[in-house]
Amino acid sequence: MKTGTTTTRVLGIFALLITTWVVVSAFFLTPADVVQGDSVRIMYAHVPTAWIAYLAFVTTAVASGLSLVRKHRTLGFDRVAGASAEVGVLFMAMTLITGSLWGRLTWGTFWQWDPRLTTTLFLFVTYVGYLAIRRVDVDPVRRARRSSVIALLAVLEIPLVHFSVVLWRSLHQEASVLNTDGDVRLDDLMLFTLFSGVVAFTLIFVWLVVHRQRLAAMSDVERLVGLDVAITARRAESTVGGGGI
Amino acid sequence: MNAILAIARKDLRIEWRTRTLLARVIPFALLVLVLFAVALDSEPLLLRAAAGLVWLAMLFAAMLLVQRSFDVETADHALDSLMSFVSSPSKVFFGKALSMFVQLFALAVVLLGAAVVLYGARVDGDSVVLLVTVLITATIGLSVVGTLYGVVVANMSGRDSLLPLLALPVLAPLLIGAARATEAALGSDTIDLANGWAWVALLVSYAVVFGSAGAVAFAPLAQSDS
Amino acid sequence: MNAILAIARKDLRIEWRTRTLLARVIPFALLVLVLFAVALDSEPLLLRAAAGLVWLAMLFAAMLLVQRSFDVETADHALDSLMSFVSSPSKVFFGKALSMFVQLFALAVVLLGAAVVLYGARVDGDSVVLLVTVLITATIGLSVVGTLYGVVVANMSGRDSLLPLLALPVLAPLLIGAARATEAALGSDTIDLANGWAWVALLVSYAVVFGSAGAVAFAPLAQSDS
Amino acid sequence: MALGGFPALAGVDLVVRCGELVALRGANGTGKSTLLRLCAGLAPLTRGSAHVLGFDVARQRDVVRTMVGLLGHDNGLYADLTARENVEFVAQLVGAGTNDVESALDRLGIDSRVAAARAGALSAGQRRRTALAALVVRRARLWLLDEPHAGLDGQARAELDGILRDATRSGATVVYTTHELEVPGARIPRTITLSGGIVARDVESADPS
Amino acid sequence: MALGGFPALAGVDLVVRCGELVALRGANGTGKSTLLRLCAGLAPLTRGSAHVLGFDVARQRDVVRTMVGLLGHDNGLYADLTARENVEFVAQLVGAGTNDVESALDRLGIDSRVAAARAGALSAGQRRRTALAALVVRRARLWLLDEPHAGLDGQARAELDGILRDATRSGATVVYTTHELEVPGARIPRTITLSGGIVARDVESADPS
Ligand code: HEM
Ligand SMILES: Nc1ncnc2c1ncn2[C@@H]1O[C@H](COP(=O)(O)OP(=O)(O)OP(=O)(O)O)[C@@H](O)[C@H]1O
Ligand SMILES: Nc1ncnc2c1ncn2[C@@H]1O[C@H](COP(=O)(O)OP(=O)(O)OP(=O)(O)O)[C@@H](O)[C@H]1O
Ligand SMILES: [Mg+2]
Ligand SMILES: [Mg+2]
Repeated sequence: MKTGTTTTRVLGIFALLITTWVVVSAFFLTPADVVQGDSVRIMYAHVPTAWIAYLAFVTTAVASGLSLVRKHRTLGFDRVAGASAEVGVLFMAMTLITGSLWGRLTWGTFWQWDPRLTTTLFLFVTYVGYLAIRRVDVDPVRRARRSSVIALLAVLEIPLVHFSVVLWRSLHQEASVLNTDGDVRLDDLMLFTLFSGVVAFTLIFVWLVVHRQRLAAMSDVERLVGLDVAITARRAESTVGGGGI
Repeated sequence: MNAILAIARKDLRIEWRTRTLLARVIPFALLVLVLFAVALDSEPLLLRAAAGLVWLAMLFAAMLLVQRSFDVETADHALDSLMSFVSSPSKVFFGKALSMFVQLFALAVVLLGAAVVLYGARVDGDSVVLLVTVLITATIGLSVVGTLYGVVVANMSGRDSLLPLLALPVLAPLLIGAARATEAALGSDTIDLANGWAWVALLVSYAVVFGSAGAVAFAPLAQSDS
Repeated sequence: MNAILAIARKDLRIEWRTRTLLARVIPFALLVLVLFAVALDSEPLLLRAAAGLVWLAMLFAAMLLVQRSFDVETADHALDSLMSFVSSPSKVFFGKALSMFVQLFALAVVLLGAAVVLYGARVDGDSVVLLVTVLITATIGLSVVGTLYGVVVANMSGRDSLLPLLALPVLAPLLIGAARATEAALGSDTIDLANGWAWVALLVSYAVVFGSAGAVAFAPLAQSDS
Repeated sequence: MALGGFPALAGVDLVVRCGELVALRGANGTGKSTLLRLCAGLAPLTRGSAHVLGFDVARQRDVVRTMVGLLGHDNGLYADLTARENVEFVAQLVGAGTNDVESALDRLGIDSRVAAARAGALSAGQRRRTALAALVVRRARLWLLDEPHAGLDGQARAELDGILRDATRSGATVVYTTHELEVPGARIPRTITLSGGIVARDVESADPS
Repeated sequence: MALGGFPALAGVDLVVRCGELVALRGANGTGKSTLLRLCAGLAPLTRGSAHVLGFDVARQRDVVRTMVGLLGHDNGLYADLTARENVEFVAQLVGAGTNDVESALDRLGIDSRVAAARAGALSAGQRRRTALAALVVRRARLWLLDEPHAGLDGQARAELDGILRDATRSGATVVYTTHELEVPGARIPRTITLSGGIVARDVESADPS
């Protein structure tokens, strides 16, 4: 069995092409920043991964909600939720890594205790916890229900991350230490490259989720086929008419 | 309503009989405050961080209380039957959250007192209202989130390690809000009273969101695995 | 010797199967580091306190691991039979302490790495030897004390709350020693390398004292109550 | 229905009428406990459907739950409450009175010393009796008991049989599992034997007492 | 001996000879479990003295412990290990071989599917069987079993009786408690009945098989 279809292959090729364009443009075509120099090029990876992680977590939440409501498709939606969260955690990790590398180049340290960074870390750990609870081996329906609730609560943290800077400033008298929004001034090509990056990462995200989800579906199907075999075997165990006790 | 009270009363009776809060959790929380002092090893630092550390100690202690509250239910699989006695699962949620609130509030008062003694925090007359409001709203938020995640992990093996992992990130905003508001009430120079009330508003909405989420989500969660 | 290894292997096999350390305790410990930062809310402070905070997070995480280690034994009263299989109870003690050490050491390495990234701590080439020695000795001390107190509370109800209460005060010297020695290794200006080695000597004697105490005291402690 | 990929039940076709008293038998691991938990809405259904008292177990779980009284392998007692307090707590929640509590304790032979002891400090049989007393107070419409006889002494067993019979007389349906050997004197109206996850034998006794 | 101030046993005067097979009976709460735990060195002795295989239980607890195999109301299994791994772990510690493990599993009717399942995912009877297999591997000199029949099906019960008889043949002493009714076919060499914390009856069967 394979998890690929023509559609996903086309998707994959598109993702590759656009990624190639982004890499070329990011490294060779776009100008270096006046203040930050070449390090600004990290932005083309950093910002899209953050946004795709958001997208992944929102997808997880939506799929979880559907999994709770649509009782007869619970497991299908739950698989999507799980796959999307896995990919989201991956992208969030990339955000953290690219961010701290960027920080190392611009601030001289890997990390600043700025509200956005801190809340990002919380978001990351929340979904690591979500994955941890999915790992606990229980009946799939029950797991779906439980993890759906957690996913729906966890997604509330995204606005917190996004607005943390504003929220913090309005409530907190100390100005935040460093403005992460950066003093980067984006020209048209930079903007175009940035959004190409977003498109490329979105395609990669979709591609990963589709495959991951199909893999899970296949093992579920295998389980169900196995179940039929097992049910037959189980019936054969019975000693009809004979003493079970 | 009756069921909610009966459940809360049952929890508090068990608490009273085993003295978990009094003999263990309160000393533990005080110990954590002392350990913070040991780890930081500097007095002006401590005074500056007092409010945050008090609430951090509250969070850790709350984890213990939540664990205890659900250990009692799952040790002999009582939760399964408990759910079958009430007309709506949300009653179990509110009953357990209520007893949790009572215990956590007592704990919060003690810890704040300890911060005054240990870290030299100061409470002024005019900010007492703010302080009490913060204590109540933050403790409500802590109780509902604790109860909610307590039931999430209730029937899982190794729940001791899962609970803090799941609950603490969600409680982080509460930690920040409660710490800043308490700082304001304690008369810090970095944050004033008005700002403190703004944080209280945040705490209130936090409690409302998770309170309603808990009431709704409790039923699908409270099912045992094996 | 064989029995010690068999017991340690059993514990590590259960750990591997449930991924408690990897999927739960390590993320939890990282979370604690972040929460400290949130509560303190000041970067220079954090850098100054980094070593202390790392070890404090280790202590909290160790409580979870110890609890887990004995939950496994007491869930179905396996400890009673386990004690009857070995020729001397101290073998059970060393077996469980060994598996605890392996897990805690992995955790310590991860946490120190996190401190470097998050708190901006710096590790120099020439102090690496000190750092590794501190990690090993302090982790040994933590393992033996954790195992010893783990068995003390193993058969008590509500042990979640009792373990930290009993173990943390005993671990306070370890916290101080490990924190200061780590500070020295991280190149703080308040404490130099030679001083760091003096603290290591303290850690070694701590581990030896509690190691022998554990070997002797394990037998009378590992008796169930009911 | 399947647990962890293994089919615990492989197609049980079974109708129990209201007011019936049914004994469920079968070798270890044939799925008796799983069947009971399924009917109580506690175990998930992988295939097929189950109706209890006219309600669908999978869809109307909350309704089913309130009508079913399940005594599993565990007793569901709070170790730090006394035996009496445990039963009283159930009574409060289901709206039973103090008399009911006393008569249930009495019926199960739980004397005042035992009733006043922490449930955690009781012997295995005394705990089982307390759980049964709580079940009596509960007055469920469907009683599901998983090996209720295990751990009970001869006297308590006789009492239990009386209680189950009384329950069916007052209109409740009772299904229990057991490994007890057929006792000459006792008469059980209907015995169902499970084997390999299906019903292997279903015998209706000729003279239900 | 007293538990929580209440005397669970009030003067049991009892001598069990080596190689004997003894059934301990009595109503719920008469102190059977307490007596077994006492002999295994797990319950404290308030008054009097107890000697097991010539050793003082209170003073030479460690010696006693290594010679006694106790199966209590709980099974002492690790839920996250498989049934086979549980038995293997015991075998490693007591120095038994792989053959012993296989033959013990076989004897208790634990087939390969059950042996490879997590102990936490087994049925009550399958767990009990696993615990018994571990006990067989253990080869203790004194076997103490607290209601070993509870939860076992008919076949396993018969097997258990054979195992206990074999143990006594190879020189071990076996004491077990039970609430089972006297089964016509089975012969138990000696039955001791406890009541109110003392020995009420001590019947030696005429023809020990
Ligand atoms: C570990 C360190 C970092 C983390 C965890 C991090 C995290 C994030 C996240 C989560 C976002 C998405 C924000 C949103 O749209 O809601 C973001 C956006 C962004 N980050 Fe970072 N970041 C880090 C370091 C940096 C550094 C060092 C810079 C530049 C000096 C930077 C510049 C930006 C920019 C320009 C954006 C897009 C504009 C915006 O939405 O504000 N980040 N970062
Ligand atoms: N931990 C304890 N603390 C106080 N009293 C206890 C404790 N455990 C048991 N008891 C009491 O001691 C007496 C004897 O208990 P034991 O468990 O030995 O009875 P048993 O003969 O095994 O009964 P069963 O047939 O019900 O298993 C009981 O009355 C019980 O209430
Ligand atoms: N949580 C679980 N996960 C996977 N399989 C399970 C689980 N619980 C039970 N099983 C399997 O399902 C089958 C039926 O178990 P069940 O407990 O219903 O048996 P039972 O008839 O009650 O047996 P007993 O007489 O031993 O109590 C067993 O083979 C068991 O191994
Ligand atoms: Mg069963
Ligand atoms: Mg007993």
